[in-house]
Amino acid sequence: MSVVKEFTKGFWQELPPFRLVLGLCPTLAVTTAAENGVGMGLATTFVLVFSNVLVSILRKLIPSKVRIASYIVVIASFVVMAELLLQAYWYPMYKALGIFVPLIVVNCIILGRAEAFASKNPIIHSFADGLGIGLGFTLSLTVLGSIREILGNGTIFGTSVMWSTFEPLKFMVKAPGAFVCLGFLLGLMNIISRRRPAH
Amino acid sequence: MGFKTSFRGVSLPPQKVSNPAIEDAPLPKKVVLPLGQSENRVCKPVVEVGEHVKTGQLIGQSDDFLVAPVHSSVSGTVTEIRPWSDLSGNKMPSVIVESDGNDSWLEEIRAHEDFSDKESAQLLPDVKAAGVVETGPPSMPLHAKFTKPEPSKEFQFLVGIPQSKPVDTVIINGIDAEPGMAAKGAVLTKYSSEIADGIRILQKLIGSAQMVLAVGSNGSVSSPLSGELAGLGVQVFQGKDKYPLGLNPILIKCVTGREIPLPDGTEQDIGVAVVDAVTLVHLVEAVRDLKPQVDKIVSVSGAGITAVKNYKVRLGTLVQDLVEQLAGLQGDPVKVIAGGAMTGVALFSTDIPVTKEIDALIFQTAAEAKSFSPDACINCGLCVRHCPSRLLPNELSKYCEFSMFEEARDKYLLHCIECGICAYVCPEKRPMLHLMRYGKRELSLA
Amino acid sequence: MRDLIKMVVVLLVICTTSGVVLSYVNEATIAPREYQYIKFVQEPSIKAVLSGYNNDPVKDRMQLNLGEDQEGNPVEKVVFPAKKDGKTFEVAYSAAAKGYHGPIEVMVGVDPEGTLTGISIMTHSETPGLGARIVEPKFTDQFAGLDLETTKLSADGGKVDAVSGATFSTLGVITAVDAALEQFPQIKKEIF
Amino acid sequence: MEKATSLEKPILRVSVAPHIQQKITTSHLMYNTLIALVPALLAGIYFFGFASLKLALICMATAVACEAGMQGVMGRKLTIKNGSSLVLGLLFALICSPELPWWTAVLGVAVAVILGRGIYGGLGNNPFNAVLVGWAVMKISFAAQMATWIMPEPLFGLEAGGYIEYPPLEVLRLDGVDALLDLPWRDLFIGNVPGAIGTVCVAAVLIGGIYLLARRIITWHIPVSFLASAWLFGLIFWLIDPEVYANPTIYLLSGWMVLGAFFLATDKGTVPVTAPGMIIFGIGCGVITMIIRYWGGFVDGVAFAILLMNALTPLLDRVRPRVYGRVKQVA
Repeated sequence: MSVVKEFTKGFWQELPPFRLVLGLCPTLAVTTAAENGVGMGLATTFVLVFSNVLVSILRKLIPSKVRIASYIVVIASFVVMAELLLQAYWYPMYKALGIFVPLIVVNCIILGRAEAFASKNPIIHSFADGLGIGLGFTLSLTVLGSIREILGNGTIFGTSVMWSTFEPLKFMVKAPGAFVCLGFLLGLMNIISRRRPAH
Repeated sequence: MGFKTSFRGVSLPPQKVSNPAIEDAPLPKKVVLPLGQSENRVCKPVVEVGEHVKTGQLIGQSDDFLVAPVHSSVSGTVTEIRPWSDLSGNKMPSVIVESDGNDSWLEEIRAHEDFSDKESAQLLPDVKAAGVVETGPPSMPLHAKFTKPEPSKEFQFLVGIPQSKPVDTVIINGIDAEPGMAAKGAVLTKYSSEIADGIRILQKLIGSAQMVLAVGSNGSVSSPLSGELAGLGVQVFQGKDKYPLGLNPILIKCVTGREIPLPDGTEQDIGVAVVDAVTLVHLVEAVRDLKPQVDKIVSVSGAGITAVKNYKVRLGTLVQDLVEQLAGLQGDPVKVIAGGAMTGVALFSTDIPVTKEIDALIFQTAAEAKSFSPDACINCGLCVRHCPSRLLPNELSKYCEFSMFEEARDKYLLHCIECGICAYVCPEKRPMLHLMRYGKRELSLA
Repeated sequence: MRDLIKMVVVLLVICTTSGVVLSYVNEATIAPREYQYIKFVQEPSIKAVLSGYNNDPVKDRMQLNLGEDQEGNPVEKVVFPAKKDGKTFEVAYSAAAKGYHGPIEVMVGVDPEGTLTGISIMTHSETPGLGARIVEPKFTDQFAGLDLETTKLSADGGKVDAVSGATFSTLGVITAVDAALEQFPQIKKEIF
Repeated sequence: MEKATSLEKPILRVSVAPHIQQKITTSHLMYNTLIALVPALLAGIYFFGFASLKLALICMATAVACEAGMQGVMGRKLTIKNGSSLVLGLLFALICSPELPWWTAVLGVAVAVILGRGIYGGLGNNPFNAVLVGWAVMKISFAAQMATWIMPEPLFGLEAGGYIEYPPLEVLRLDGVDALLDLPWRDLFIGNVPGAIGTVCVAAVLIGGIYLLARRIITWHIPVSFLASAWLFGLIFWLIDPEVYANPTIYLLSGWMVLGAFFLATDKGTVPVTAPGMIIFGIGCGVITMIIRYWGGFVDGVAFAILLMNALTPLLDRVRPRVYGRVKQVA
């Protein structure tokens, strides 16, 4: 497995919310706007990359019986760090993401990568894996957020893109809209991947 | 005894055969006599190829309690003994007899032999020897119904049901359950003395049991018979015109208020014996006339045939031969059904012999023949509303369709009495009865 | 036994390291976090209650020591002066009081005479649709021009009409505003 | 046809039992429902003019087009002839304001057909009432357009009922019980009040409902338990405090109650099929409707009550009568 492959798999084969169907809680909750999607994705990527690297460094030291506890401590530390940094330097995003930043701790993608990948692979691979998966997650959230923002608010990244008489479909920025949008994207992904069989 | 009359069901289109007669069908040139009733209940042939047999001569026999002996239904020469397809396509060892046209009996029928001084123990062998078979379902030799079953079945888990309860109620089923069946109503009017004799025989066979004669709303009991019935202490249950009253489980429920403990139980377990009125006539012939069962009263109907009548057909007559002898086809029959319109089996070939289990033949034209669609269920709930077993056929048929047989069993698939109402009412015309029969079969094979 | 010791030691080390790092990050971000909080939470309120200034009240904020409370702890207050050409003519600061469900934080703007120039509700957790209507301008606008004497419910002889059906929430706001105005004489000494 | 005397080389059709079938088909059910909705539509036209008819036609056309498109995309058999999409479109129109902009109606029906039904596999396989899914999405998205009401202006005969300017339930919500004291119940019953096209005229809806019952397209369980439970629930609170809670009959005669009970809560496929299940379903709908009307955020609770109970349908289908021949088993 090359490092490049570890990096790129996060963009299609193991695209977290759509292919692995992981991390749905933030995916559904914060993607009311494209910007929120980017913020949440980047915060998750930050935590994912650093926890992956650290877990990979420590993988030979941590006894297997306490590995989950150790991973959680590592992840939680980075999450708190991410939260403090967001609060200090990107306050509007901190307000917009709200409770979902602390909840990155329980995001199954991060613990899942730590357990399934970083604890078994060298540092550089883990780094590539974390970055790839994290950016894939960011991308997914941004796409989902963009669709919902365009349809539900007529804007993207706060810029108006629809015609002037456009009536925003408020449904899309509400919770049920998130499920519907996610469902359609999942279906689309499945159709594409069926037409393009895995190599 | 108080009768219940409320059950779920449907009103089916009325019988086409009004006041039907019973005619003897012409003697066939060739008969094919299957040696058994199902794949694993087969007699051994006691005749050889080339042997000359007489009408009523024993040609097949078995030690199995649940297998009825087979008699030749014509006099002639045994030409072949080979497997022959039965109506569901299974190959059944069969004896083929070429008729000599004389119909000479093995010995003269001792008509109206006095049976009144015979004991039950003497009558039962007569019934067994004559090979009288109850049409069913389930089809079984009549004598098995009156003999205490060995408690081999696993009833231990059933609470409140004594093992092999003595029969305390006998129901004579004179209700023509489905469109296409008219034989029972016909025998009630044409063979009233046989019915009365049959009841006497049953009383001897079973002893002190309550007798109930169930008649449909279209069937009526002639006045001499009703007087006789009163004298014999037989109650008459006049059912309303609603399917599936003629099916045994529902009939028992209406007459006695008891339910057959499904899935493993039978009517014996609740002390009830149901005897088909047509079978009763054959029973009388077996006991009173000492005549083996060599013929069967079959209703022939449908828009595809002119002679809509009941026929006394020699067993083993091929449907093809019967049709040629009756020469009454009309229109363009595309479907031949053995049994009633609701539960019968569509024949894949007309080279099928008439057996003791067939009680009706329907010839449907293209206009009448319905087809099923593979469309999805729309969950309208019509089948649920009409299911006499109070099942959810919509759910069950979907389970069976997608091979989820265990789930179907948990939802009481085995309690289905296979009346076919679900498929009859289905607005999407799904083959519900078939799916459920399929599920049951898969479960029985598992 | 060795496994157990190893487990304990590893966990202990990880947790300790994590704690140390986090406390460092926390220390390091206190100042920017506070600035961001003021900028995004308090500034809109400050802008709502002050007007006609040409300085940056957030930048010019002052921390005042207002003596001690009953238990002897020092009372500190951050105030935001509104200056025109270097001269302070109004001041904004916050105060809190108990509402129906939790604390209500109010930003008040006061001129040198002790008269309110406006109030703005910063944080609250009142019942949506009922108590939460205290944030509506229809309610907050009536405070402008009032002083300590008149900041009472109209039922009690003041000039404030309660939000209908939410007297407790209204009283919470009034209590907070009163608390702020009571501190005004001391603040006045310090800045005007 | 030539009379055949034998079945030489017969080509027999073989099929499974039963060999006769009832004449009722899905089309039969759907077109009867459509007929039953006609009085309500006529009443809508009578009170709100031909805009109602226009809206209904737009909705029905959209429904059929979307259904056909959806079935084409999903590679399914085209079943638009069975009338189910016509019923969907007409029902959607009947629960909307006659002033609804055409694009909102088109969008709503498209959402109903595609999101509410198509993606689940079509008629009967959708867990939620498709009409209400479409309506709810529109209600959340375009609250203003969905709640624009006009005064009834009967085409002939009756005087326009000018007692209230909003639908009765909104008047109750905004102005309290007293505002409806003068409103003649006759106006409520025949529909001389503002409201959605097909729901104002209770009399017309009742005619349709009784037609459905008479043709045995639906059973009595859901409508009766729905209306009775709502009325009884309302009665309790009316007796407790008639100053706050209006006479339960007013609640029964206003809003979607009757249309919901006969047409929406009996939607095939989304409601229980066992008799006890249907009764529980109806009671749930009635009580939740009244709870939403009294204390909820929405003025009329019928739609959300039905959607909520739809979610319970798989559970309610487990409430069933004892199966024939079932005996207690000792493990």
